[in-house]
Amino acid sequence: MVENHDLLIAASTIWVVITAVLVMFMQAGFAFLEAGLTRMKNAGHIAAKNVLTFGLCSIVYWLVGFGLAFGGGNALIGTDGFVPSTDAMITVGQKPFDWFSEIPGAAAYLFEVVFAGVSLAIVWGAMAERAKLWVYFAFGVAFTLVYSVTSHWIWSPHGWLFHLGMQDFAGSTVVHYQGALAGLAGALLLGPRIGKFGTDGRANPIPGHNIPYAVLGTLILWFGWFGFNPGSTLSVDYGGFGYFAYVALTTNIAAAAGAMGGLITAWLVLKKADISMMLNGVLAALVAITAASGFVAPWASIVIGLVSGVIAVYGVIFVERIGIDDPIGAVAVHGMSGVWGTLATGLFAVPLLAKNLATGTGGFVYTGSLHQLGIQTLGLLAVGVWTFSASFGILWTLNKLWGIRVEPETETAGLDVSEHGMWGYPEFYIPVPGGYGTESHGHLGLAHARRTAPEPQHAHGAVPAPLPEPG
Amino acid sequence: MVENHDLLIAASTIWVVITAVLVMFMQAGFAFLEAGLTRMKNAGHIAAKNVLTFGLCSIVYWLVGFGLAFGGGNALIGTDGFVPSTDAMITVGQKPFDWFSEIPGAAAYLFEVVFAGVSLAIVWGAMAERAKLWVYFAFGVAFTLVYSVTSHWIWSPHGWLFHLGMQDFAGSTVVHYQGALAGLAGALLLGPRIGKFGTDGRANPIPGHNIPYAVLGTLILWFGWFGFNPGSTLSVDYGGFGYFAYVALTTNIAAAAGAMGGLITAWLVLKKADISMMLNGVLAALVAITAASGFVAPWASIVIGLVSGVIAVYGVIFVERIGIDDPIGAVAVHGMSGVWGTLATGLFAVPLLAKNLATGTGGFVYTGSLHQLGIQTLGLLAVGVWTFSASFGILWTLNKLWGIRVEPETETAGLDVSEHGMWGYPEFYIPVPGGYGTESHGHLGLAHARRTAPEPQHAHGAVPAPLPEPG
Amino acid sequence: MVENHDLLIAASTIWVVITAVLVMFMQAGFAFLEAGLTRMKNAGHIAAKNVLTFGLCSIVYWLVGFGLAFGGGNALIGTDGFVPSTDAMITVGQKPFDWFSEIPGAAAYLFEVVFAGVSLAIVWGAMAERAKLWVYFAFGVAFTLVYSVTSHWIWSPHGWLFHLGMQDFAGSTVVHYQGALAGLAGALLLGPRIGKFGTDGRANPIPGHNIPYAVLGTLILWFGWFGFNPGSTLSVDYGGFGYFAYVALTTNIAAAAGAMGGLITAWLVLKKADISMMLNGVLAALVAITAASGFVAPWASIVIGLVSGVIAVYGVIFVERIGIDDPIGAVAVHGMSGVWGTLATGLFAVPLLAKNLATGTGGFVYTGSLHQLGIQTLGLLAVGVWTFSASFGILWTLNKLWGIRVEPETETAGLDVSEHGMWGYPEFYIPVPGGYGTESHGHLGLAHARRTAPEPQHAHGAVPAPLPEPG
Amino acid sequence: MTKVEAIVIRERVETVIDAVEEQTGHVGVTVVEAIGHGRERGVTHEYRGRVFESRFLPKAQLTFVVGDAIAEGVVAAIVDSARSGSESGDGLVWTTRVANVTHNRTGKSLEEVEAGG
Amino acid sequence: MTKVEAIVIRERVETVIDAVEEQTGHVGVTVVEAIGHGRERGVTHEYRGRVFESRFLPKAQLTFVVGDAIAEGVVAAIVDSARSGSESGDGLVWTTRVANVTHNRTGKSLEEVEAGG
Amino acid sequence: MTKVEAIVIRERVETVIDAVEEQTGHVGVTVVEAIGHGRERGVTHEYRGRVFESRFLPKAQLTFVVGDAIAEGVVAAIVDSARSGSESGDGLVWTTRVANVTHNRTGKSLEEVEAGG
Ligand SMILES: Nc1ncnc2c1ncn2[C@@H]1O[C@H](COP(=O)(O)OP(=O)(O)O)[C@@H](O)[C@H]1O
Ligand SMILES: Nc1ncnc2c1ncn2[C@@H]1O[C@H](COP(=O)(O)OP(=O)(O)O)[C@@H](O)[C@H]1O
Ligand SMILES: Nc1ncnc2c1ncn2[C@@H]1O[C@H](COP(=O)(O)OP(=O)(O)O)[C@@H](O)[C@H]1O
Repeated sequence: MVENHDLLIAASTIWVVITAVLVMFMQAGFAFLEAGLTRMKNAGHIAAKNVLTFGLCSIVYWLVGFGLAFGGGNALIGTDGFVPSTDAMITVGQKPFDWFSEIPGAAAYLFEVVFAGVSLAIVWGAMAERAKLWVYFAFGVAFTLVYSVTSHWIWSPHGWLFHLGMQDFAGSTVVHYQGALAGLAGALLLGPRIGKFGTDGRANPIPGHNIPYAVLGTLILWFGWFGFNPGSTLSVDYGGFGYFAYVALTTNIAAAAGAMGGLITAWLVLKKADISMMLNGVLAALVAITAASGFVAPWASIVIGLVSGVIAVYGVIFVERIGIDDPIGAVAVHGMSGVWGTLATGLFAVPLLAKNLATGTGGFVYTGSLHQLGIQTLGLLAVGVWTFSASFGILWTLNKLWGIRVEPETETAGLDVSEHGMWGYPEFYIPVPGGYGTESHGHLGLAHARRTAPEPQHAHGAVPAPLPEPG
Repeated sequence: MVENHDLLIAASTIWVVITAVLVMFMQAGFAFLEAGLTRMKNAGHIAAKNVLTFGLCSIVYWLVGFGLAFGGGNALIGTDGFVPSTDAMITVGQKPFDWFSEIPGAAAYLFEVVFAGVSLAIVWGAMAERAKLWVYFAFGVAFTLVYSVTSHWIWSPHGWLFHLGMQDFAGSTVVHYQGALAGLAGALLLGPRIGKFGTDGRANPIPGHNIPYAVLGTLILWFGWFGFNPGSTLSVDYGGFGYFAYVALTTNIAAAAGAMGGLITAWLVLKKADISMMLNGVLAALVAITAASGFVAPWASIVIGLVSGVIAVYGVIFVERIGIDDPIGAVAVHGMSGVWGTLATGLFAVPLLAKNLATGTGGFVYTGSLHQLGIQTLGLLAVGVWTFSASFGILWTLNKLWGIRVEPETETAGLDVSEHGMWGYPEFYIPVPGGYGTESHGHLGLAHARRTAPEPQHAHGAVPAPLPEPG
Repeated sequence: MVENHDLLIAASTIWVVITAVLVMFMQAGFAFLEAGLTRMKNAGHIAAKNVLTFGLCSIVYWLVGFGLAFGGGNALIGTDGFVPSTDAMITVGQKPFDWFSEIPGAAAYLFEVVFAGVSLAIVWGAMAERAKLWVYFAFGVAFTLVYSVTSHWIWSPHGWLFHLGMQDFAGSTVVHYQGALAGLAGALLLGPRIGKFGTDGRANPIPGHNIPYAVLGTLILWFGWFGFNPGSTLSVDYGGFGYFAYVALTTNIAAAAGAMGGLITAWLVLKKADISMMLNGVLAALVAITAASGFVAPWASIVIGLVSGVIAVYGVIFVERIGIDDPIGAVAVHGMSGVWGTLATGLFAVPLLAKNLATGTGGFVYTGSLHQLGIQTLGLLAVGVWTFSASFGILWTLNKLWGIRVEPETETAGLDVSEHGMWGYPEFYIPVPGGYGTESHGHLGLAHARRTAPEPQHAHGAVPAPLPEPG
Repeated sequence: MTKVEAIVIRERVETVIDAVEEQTGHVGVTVVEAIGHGRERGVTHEYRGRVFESRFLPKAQLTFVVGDAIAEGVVAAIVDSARSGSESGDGLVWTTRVANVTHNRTGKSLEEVEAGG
Repeated sequence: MTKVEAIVIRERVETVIDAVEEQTGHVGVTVVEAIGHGRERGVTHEYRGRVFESRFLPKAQLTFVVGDAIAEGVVAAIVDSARSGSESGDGLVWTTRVANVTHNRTGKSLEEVEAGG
Repeated sequence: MTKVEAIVIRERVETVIDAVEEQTGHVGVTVVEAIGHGRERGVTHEYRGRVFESRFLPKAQLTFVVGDAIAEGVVAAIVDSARSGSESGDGLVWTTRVANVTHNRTGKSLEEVEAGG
């Protein structure tokens, strides 16, 4: 006879595993967003590093990260649940992972590791096109640990910010702001790409090589975010049965407003409906609503999204203006907008929803009190100091010891051929047996082609001449 | 203690939210299908417009569309539930959205808005490569409202076609046929792209620039369609517990038959196994099965799919033959095949299934009665008149007032650079710092490369020469 | 009043349908992995064939495959359930598909057909860039039948290997090893691509044309594999309620270890961090963990994954060394690693988990007994003999009768233009009205562009000159 | 023989070739994609609020190897047909005497081949 | 010195360069992708039931700047090695006298450089 | 007039054009992407453990049609500005007399046009 509790576990586990899988797919989103917004000569490397870093992170998080973050412990750090056993992973609500009361440990691991992977993916956006390959390994491990500590503070029931009632539903601070802080440290230490700033210090545009890739990446991320935020209920009944659907709604309209905000701001301010800015607007909005998604009203989601779109455009320009080369705008999109989302929650949190979620209190616009806003600010400061200084310190040391930036000729030739031995689009660069440039074709000669296009009837009968193969 | 009803809500909400998310991802499918079947110089624009229009639609639908469609009201239009509150979105089965009895309002909004987004995405396919950017905003808003009214007629329990028992399980008529009607109006008003028809009136082929994109788009759409049709049960028990699995089955074999139908028809009729026609066949079949998926037997799904494949090929050629330039074949695939699917349901609906779904009656082949077919036809006529005239009227007015088509030089230069300031593939068009054409490479010189490939052993030891960087 | 059993069916059907949909999406993964690792001139064909073969397979599997595999019958073959009726598809746990006790027949069909589709997709990887189009139809049908027989042996409760307790949780043997065996037969009969081996017999590199595609394909496959393995519980309670989450965990860390194993092996052995090898490592690991995912401990998953990464690199080189041209490494990744995964299960199966799953016994490292390993080996031998000889025999006959390889000029010109009449990237090859090479641009002239980039302020005001359109 | 080289805008490649054939009967040309810089101004592009420009515009370079007798006629045909009416960018034509003009397929001199030898 | 220009099919680029080096010892060539139109017919393509064709076929244009003494030999080497046996499309070779041939790296005349000066 | 042709490394295209303009005042050039083979060695690439190499390196071919008077000056300007300091690959310059230099847009001889005629 099936118990209701078993069915509750079944439903919650379905929900958490499926949403975790959606979040895992965000790696493809970052791969294509970043590859699209960088140059052809680095396309393979940029896309592939997401496989590398997510792979690395999955192992490290299983070994220590999950324990550091959710394995019991004190207010600062988890001290149990390292290298979890089969048993700890198949049981539900058992120590040290008793915090996850309706899903097996394995589902909790899966959901949390894909979040760590997203945070790590963000880091590299700001460091794109000039970091050495081994740095992905070294800093990938280090950042996963830094991240796990912070997530313990805010998401573990033992964490000190958790106790203070910080509201970060799905991680504007934990995931996005943190990733951006590390990326900023990296961008500062690496310096700008060759040619990014002219001798006169003026910024040069280095357009990404494939806007459709960037669009695909953004839509995959939007898609994945329906796992990211709604899945953070970690069960089917947190906030009420089916409450996660509401989280999906706020997420969607915020993203929509971000697209509008980014595109219109670019149109008005830059006098051009810059596509990359619209995409950044969508992502900035998704980043901002991440903390707020469970707490705010639909109208507030729109406000949060619109403002994020504006932040994306001005933020990207500002970061460039102060001489930082952030190829895909990670600092603006994940950092500034992450801060905005965390604070916006303190402004717009609906008291009833905060109560349903048993996290913090209503926001300023409802309560007139700055209490929650203060806690949000404190959280931002604490994480800012810890993550930035830790990341900067580690990267600074690695840089001093072995240098984290590639040689100029490596950078100029491109990371694909230099670090991996082969371009991302070989046939555009080199002779490939039977490859592009060796077939019989040529793409000039338009008018003629147009003038003599024969009748379709004709066409149907026609068997096209096999292209001549001399010799 | 967990109630069974709570678990039913939990399961239904999981199902509806997940399927809604799959449908949302169809935007990426349209983006890549359309970008793949149009030209390089417009690739960024074509892909990005889906982000723009889905964003716009999400906001408008939350403001008014959802209320117009499902907010109580009369036989023609919904009159309640505009700008829905947090409360209306978190409660289950409450007015005005009491029609959704097993899921929260938020889940219902989410599922319905992604459908509106798909319908809107279809519109632009037929208008691709020549419409002004602001038209996406203006007509995007207008069409979302037109769409909401029609969906009220057919899907709201208050709608007049709903009362007549029209069978449109997931929207061959509501979503696809409607989108195609608006697209047709747009294509007529815009006129063909420069160079599409020669001075002699003959059609010239304008091949899409990236067939792999079109394949990816089609597979994403196929994937998303498993949300589109099965999700339309809007619960886990409509038609019986787990009945949605059957809907997924009919959807899959119809799509499969469409691939066969399209490819084989192209092979026989055009004497070429044209890939784009196979893809159109898949989509035409998915469009047709959309209305029928809950009502027909597996064998009928195959028939519906095969016929759709044939419709796709002849439809595309026919539309072109009468002088309409529909770059991706939206009129044939979504319009003609949408009509076919709606009628086919009237032919092949299994009485038992119609009964289980409490919608209409069995189809002609089972009952020998033309009753259901008549209702389907009536629905098609009503929607055809309303949506085409409304869309044509609105676009005609916009055109008269400000002109909806870009200038010839804008069109020739491409929408990416003209409307957005930058190409979709910048490095193929312009000098990018450190970009393509500035590295050291060249792709001629095959034979040599072949002749001197050294031994692998050799290879392993070899450190490739860093590419020379003069100066 | 809702029964708990209904809810169990609802939950199980949600789970199985969603995971089936994830597996279906793996077709897009194969399409892009394979298109990315082959040449531009074949890109459309390679991507599109997955639509073709999955479509074909879906029909054939509905007609006969599903019955052969799971329709009752004897130890060798299913003898019932061909062309299943609507009734057989909507009922739960009824003959002939009573083996699926918690989901409707339709859900079972859907889950099993996408597996058949994956196995078929694997076949073509090894045969890429030189097989005739009709071969996809002919051998597609044949292989679907061969596959169905084998899956009956191992997965049907009537099958002889099932009775022996062979452990192949999700199909390292059934799906991957089988696909590779057929692919190997094809590669042998087709012979290497023109130019693959020099006159001196040395192998030439034929790099794939698009590494980002290959990365996307790999990430889609990783994503889809969360349907492949966890979905194979075929219910929410097989192995315990929510046990499927544990299967997802082992899958993920194995894949992660495979990425590390492949990349590091390539780096050490080939002296280059070859991206394609890292991707092959991920896939090899996913292939290997497929049999083991339900049976092994997390630490064992890491071991299995790491070893798979090594197998991928050496396997690919070995296959090439013995003169077989396998463009995407299917034989190594799906064949060798499939064997490894099947054997590894016999080594590392945890007794408790084997007991929970009521399949076979604990592995050698726990029990010290070679019993399970022996059964795994027997299964591999039986399948190896049956599938290889059947596939080779069928392809050999087709080859003798009509020839399965395209003409040299067809191969040299590329399959896109020869078999389908149009290239996958037309604008790079031919004059397209308004297409690439006809606009006003040019990508040399870097320094200048850099030197004169004006002030941003400037920029904002600037309206870019519409590109001059002479005439 | 004489080699006639012409720089023309890409839109005119086919037109020029047709004009040459019609007015002089000459068939045979080799075309190369080129970019050019002259009296004409270049193009401007924008990305994320930054502007940059290129001084180059796309052109095509045509090479006709023709009999000395018709060289002048070929030049005239090109100049007329290359003129686009736009205020700049139409390019140039010039001629050079060339020797040893040999036809690869036959190994004969091109003159013989064209004389149908 | 003498400039030898050749239009050949792309498949023969390497073969021709090797032939020149073997038969005359000359090293140094510049290659440009070209498309050509001559006696040979073009290619046809189809898309969604429509056919169109291009009169052009891909070629490569080779430029060798050589000493006057070996010019004839270079021409001969090219003509032989460029012949593919197909019934059309093998292209041409011709020569022109050129002056002031200067070597950028050394600033000396190419003759001196090749003389190893 | 005189045609000055130069083979230079791609990184120097703009520099050379500027040098010519500064030192001789000449404006007007056509550029073609080329690949070259000379004294310099090519590049090596690896994929899945296999190595292969190309003898070619990317270059650009510049064509200046100039007045005979300044031809030598143009050559000198190019040679100086094309020198990159690397130990190989900087290319060549040479000149040829050309006739009938006609300006497509005006139909006049280029000399007249440049004389502002
Ligand atoms: N002196 C020259 N040498 C070589 N090419 C030239 C010269 N002058 C012009 N060109 C070519 O002709 C093209 C058109 O020249 P331009 O001066 O822009 O047009 P117009 O003379 O009609 O105003 C240039 O882009 C360049 O390719
Ligand atoms: N008179 C010419 N001037 C310039 N290029 C020519 C001329 N004749 C032929 N060519 C070049 O040679 C190529 C082959 O010429 P074609 O006549 O097709 O071959 P064949 O002479 O062997 O039949 C052409 O595509 C074109 O590029
Ligand atoms: N004799 C020649 N004829 C034509 N092009 C040449 C000749 N010699 C050199 N080149 C061109 O000049 C480029 C540089 O020549 P190379 O000999 O490599 O440089 P360097 O002479 O400075 O060592 C070559 O890649 C080729 O494009």
